[in-house]
Amino acid sequence: MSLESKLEALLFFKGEPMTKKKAETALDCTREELESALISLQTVLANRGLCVISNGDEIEMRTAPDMGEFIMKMTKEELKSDLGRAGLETLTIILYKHPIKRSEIDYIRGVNSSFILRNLLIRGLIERMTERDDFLEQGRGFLYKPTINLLAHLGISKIPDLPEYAKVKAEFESFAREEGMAEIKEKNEW
Amino acid sequence: MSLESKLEALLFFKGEPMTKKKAETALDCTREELESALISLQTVLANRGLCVISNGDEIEMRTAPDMGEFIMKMTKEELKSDLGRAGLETLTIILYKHPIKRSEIDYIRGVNSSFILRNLLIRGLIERMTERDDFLEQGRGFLYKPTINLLAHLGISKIPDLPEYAKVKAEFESFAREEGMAEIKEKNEW
Amino acid sequence: MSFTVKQEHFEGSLELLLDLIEKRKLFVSDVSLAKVADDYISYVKDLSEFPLADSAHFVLIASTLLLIKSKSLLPTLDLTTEEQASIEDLERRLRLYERMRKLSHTLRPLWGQKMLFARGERELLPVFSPDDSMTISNLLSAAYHVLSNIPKKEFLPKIIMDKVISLEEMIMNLTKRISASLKMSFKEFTGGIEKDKKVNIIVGFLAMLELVKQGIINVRQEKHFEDIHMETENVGVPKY
Repeated sequence: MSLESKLEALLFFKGEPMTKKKAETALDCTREELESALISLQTVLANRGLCVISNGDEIEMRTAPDMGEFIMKMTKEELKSDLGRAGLETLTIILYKHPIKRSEIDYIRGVNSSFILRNLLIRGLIERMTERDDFLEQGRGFLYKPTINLLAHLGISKIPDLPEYAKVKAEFESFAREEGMAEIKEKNEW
Repeated sequence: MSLESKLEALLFFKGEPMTKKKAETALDCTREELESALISLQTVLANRGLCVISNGDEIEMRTAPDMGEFIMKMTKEELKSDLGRAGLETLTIILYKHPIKRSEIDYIRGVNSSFILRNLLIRGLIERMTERDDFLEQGRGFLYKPTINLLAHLGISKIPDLPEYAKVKAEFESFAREEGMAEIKEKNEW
Repeated sequence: MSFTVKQEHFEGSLELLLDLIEKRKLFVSDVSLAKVADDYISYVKDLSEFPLADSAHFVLIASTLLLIKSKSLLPTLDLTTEEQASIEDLERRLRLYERMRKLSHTLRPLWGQKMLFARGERELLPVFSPDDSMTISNLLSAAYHVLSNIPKKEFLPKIIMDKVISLEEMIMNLTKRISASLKMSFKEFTGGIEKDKKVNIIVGFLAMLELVKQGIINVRQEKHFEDIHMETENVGVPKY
């Protein structure tokens, strides 16, 4: 009974996203062992009807991307979840840069995002990173990140599969650097 | 996209036993093709974490037989695990205001509650209403309420004995109403 | 040529700015920002009917556009380091927003096309298993916690208000500086295009500053009304 088979059974049985931490406990293994079992499982599942989807710290078993169309047709299930312009923009920002604070999203969009974030949270497309009170009391606000369900809607099984992911990530880093430089410059010259 | 992969996705998506007849319709194939896909799938799954069982007319995907012990152990531990603040809050909302729809709970909490509700159901703390089938047929989702066991555990013989019952209930209700309005507004604007 | 934007509702301040630039088929730069400043400001002037929470973001960007426009009209106008930084910051933000918006257009067609479906729900076999936290007093405090997290109507955070007020001061200050600079460097205008024309542009611009100032005063009055919804979570204020 290999670890990857146990992981497969675990994810199937669970039927919803599970944190890697919980998977480690259930499988009684280390993070390294889990990650390597995850890779083996993904390899085994390639070209099959199922896949493992991950948003970084959670994993879930889902139907494979190629199956989406056939299942949708079968269930005649309509994806009512229509997304507005503002909602999609906010999701895009969170997908490419997370964890992210609301103030950062406001800064990029130039508008208060509270209501959109609330709506996306309720729809289960994004989630808050922490519910730790001490964190909130420091006035640092919540951190937001994409849910597995959001990736599933896009037909993507892991964050790095997003279009131009590595490039955009690098751009954000250089943006933060430039911004930081500007701040330092300001402080020194004042 | 082989038939056996489609069958795998189908059984996973279904979650429960399904008749071969329904599988044929869904996969748009003959009985012979289905039987042969079934055999291929069972071969692929040999020594893995999942299996497909067939009792003549019905087929179902399950965890492999030798996973039973490990799954049972995990289930037991899950039932002992802490419900956390999200669990306690959701339970409170259901205690003070029920019957209640998931969408109302989501709005009051400002986050999606599907996973936490499932957990509360498995732990026998809440249940889905079955009396009012007419409501379900409107496609408006399930209604949730606390179980008798829960009330007994809390030492409460009737709901109005909850502390500050009238006040808390009224506040939940007024918010759920407001949010109903907001939902309509959003649909128009997004 | 100016573009009418009044009829459309723009949710975001950067969304409006980027639309104005794209309609003119320009790239993000100080030059293009100076060109769209008038259109943007005329939109913001009508914002007093919008909730303050939203219009504040528009007003803050308008202030930076005023600086860019002033500098483009009067290259001799000295900008402080802070003003220069706010211009650079706006350009950077706008490029980032532009990038995100384009990516969102890339993601749009993927939405719901190849959905990865979750496992179907199986029959539940409930086992009654409460945990230790389930006591009457914990439930009541959880109820209070839920109620305290429900979004409430509240005032715009003071920091944004202060920024809007300081914008008003900034406009007055800018008006003075431009007028002074106009007298001091009149020679500037004799070179190049007809000086009358350029002076007219600047006089018109000064008049516009006055109008904007009035608009800001209207916006400020809105704080007397209580209908401003904000999230109760500690509001992070973007820096400008």
